[in-house]
Amino acid sequence: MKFSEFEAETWDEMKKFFDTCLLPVTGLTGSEAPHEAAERLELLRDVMDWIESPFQGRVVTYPAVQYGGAEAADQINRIIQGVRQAGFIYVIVASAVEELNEELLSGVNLIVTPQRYAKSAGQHKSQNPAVQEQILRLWQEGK
Amino acid sequence: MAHNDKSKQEKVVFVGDSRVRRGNGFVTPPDYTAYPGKSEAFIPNFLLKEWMVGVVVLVGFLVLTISEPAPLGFPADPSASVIPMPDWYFLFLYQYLKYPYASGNYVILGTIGIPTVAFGALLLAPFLDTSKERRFYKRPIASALMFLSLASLVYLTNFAWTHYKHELEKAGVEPEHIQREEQALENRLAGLPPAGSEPQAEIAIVDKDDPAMEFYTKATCISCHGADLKGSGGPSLRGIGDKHDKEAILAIIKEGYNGKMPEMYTAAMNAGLTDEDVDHLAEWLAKQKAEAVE
Amino acid sequence: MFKNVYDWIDERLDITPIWRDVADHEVPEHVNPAHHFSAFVYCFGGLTFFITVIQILSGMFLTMYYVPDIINAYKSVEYLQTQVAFGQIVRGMHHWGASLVIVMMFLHTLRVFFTGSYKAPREMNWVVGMLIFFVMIGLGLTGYLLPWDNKAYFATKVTLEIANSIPVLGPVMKELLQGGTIVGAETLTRFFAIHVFFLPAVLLILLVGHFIMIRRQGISGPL
Amino acid sequence: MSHQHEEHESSHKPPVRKEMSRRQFLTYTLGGATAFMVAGVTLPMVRFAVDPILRDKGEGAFVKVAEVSKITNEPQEFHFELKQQDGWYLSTANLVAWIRKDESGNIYALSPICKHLGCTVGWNSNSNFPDQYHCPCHGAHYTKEGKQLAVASKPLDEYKVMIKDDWVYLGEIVPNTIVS
Repeated sequence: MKFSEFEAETWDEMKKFFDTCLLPVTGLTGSEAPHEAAERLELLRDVMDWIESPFQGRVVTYPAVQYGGAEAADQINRIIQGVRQAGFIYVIVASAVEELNEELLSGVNLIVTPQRYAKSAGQHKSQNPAVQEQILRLWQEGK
Repeated sequence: MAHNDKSKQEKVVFVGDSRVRRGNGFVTPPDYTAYPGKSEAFIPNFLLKEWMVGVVVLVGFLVLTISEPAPLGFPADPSASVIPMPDWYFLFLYQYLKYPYASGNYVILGTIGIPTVAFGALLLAPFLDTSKERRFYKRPIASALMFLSLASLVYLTNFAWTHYKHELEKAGVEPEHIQREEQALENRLAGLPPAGSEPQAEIAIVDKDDPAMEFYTKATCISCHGADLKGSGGPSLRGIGDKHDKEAILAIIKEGYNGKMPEMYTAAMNAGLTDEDVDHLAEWLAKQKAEAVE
Repeated sequence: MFKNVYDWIDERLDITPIWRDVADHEVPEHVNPAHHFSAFVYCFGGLTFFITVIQILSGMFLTMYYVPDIINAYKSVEYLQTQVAFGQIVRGMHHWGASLVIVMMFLHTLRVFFTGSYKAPREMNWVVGMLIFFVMIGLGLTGYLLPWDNKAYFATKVTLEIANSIPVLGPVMKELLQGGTIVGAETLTRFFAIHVFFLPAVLLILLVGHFIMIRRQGISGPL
Repeated sequence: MSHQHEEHESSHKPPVRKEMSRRQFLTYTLGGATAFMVAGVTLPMVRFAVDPILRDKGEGAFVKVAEVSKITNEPQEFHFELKQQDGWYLSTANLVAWIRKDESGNIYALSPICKHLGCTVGWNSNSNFPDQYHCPCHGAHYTKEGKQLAVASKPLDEYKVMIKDDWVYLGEIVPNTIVS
């Protein structure tokens, strides 16, 4: 579910079900032409679709970090700490920046990027078995 | 319903309203008795004649609605360049306002002055032309004024319409509703569903992650045909395989297309693509067919 | 069968005088085309009314499919004209009816003018007639915008510009008709309301007045 | 009563062809003209108004998904695109259905949207719940017919099924009717 779909009152009881936060990182530098920026966002939207549509009842998508690639890693880490304080147990980063990997992003549970999981994309747009499997394993270990 | 005996039924008496003067039955307008002539009962005799005229007019009217469909242009778009034309019965006013003494610094005269006088006189005609005489040829002023305004109406409307037609030719533009009808005809001949039913189903890109996609971006085709080949500025390339085959696409890349698209071969070359890449790109584009994706 | 039903009602409500008074009047010779064909000009009033009835009916049926907002107006008109059976006929009736009713009304006005039938005692009927003329022109003007295609949009823009050029009242009238500062969403819904509710209401009242006067005073005598 | 009596009596006399009076003729023609004018105007409008009920429904609401021969007792996942044409609005929904043939042979299709919070359930996706639908998010699971066993409060929704010349057509999503 998107962050905008929750009201204050409903969030308290829904909190215990939604323990995973999806943080998109677009990694724009600002030097892109308008259509290139659009293309990057579209790329990221497909990646987020792999996570959002099958796990709609447990994942909350937070507003994306639009600008800043690898050099913004520590800023993204601070955001991830913030998200954990908000009560989320797992944080998944969907990033269109290949350089952002596990060393740079310390606090994140799973990083999903187009290149890493492009090969296993299911023949239907919103399906990526490898990503789903990763997330399931993440939830099973965490339990 | 039981046939109850009529006589026992209580007679219904229509209670008049005391304040309303009891009329003397039918209103016999004085005029008829004053002119005995050969008058005729309205129902059914005259009404039948009147409705014969009604039937003829209705048939003509229905034939008109069947033969000439109501025009419909393209959706309103404030940035469209369209020669504005009001409905035909406003043309005379529209044309009149173009004259020097009805616009510019005489605009008060044009918008309030003369129209108010003209329409005001028409509205108050019975109070201006108060003589008893009714035959128009015996009322020179009123009739002359009316003939004058009729003549000017016809002249102004005709002038506005011919001017509009002239402007259309000069601008080389066809009125939109005719364009839309031609397009609808073409669609019907090409067997596409009529506009307004389902908008063209989206044709998906055939094998999206083919390396040709990079050539497509590098050779800057993306800047006009859009990231998802749906076209931004340039036309959509979805289903282009149905329209042109590989050689035709190669030719288009090399020489451009009907004056709108410049040749892109040199752009591809200095973007670092080899001739083989461009060939592969053309082949990939030729595969973009509507029903190929299953 | 109808006779008995009619008698049954007539016994209870005495409706005979009502329609007798309306319909059972002698038709004098000078308006009867059967006697001299030049009297056909007296038909224009009746035809105008006949087409007005067609306009009201076709207009009512069109509102079953038409949507007066700027996103859907055009699509609804295109949908009803291409997808719905007889849609093109009904919209055609309304479109051509609009032009035809103005032609017929104009001919009717000319007939009354040139036969001097507006002379006393029928001055009021002429004034009511002219008011009907202006209401019809208003209906044409507001109705023209409703399909919200380019021709309609720009024609209305021009007309409102003309209204705007009236010195004092102009800008106020334009703003009022536009329902805002531009020709846009508010204009369309406002024109729709004027075209479908306000002007027809005024028209019907004027028509009733027009018919009552014609019944009361009868047709003007021969020239 | 007197009315029948007269009729009975007049039938003896040879029937005299009654001439139609001028007035009758005028009234009949007037009736005819009125009928034509009323019909000419209102018939197209009435047809225009009743079009929704006469429009050929076709199976716009249904979409061909799979051959009947391919359906087994074991539920299988099928992806399909349902196009809904609503007036001038066209909405295309990419949907998923688990279709299965039960013991008595009739075919039904379940929607994989978990009734708890909307995650996508999978068939046999969890070892400790064999032959059941299992939801990855909060562990809700359902029987083959979609009956909810834990966490969820309602059974899985169902698709309307139509079998036509051995193809399975799926329509709109409706609450579960198999389990109740």
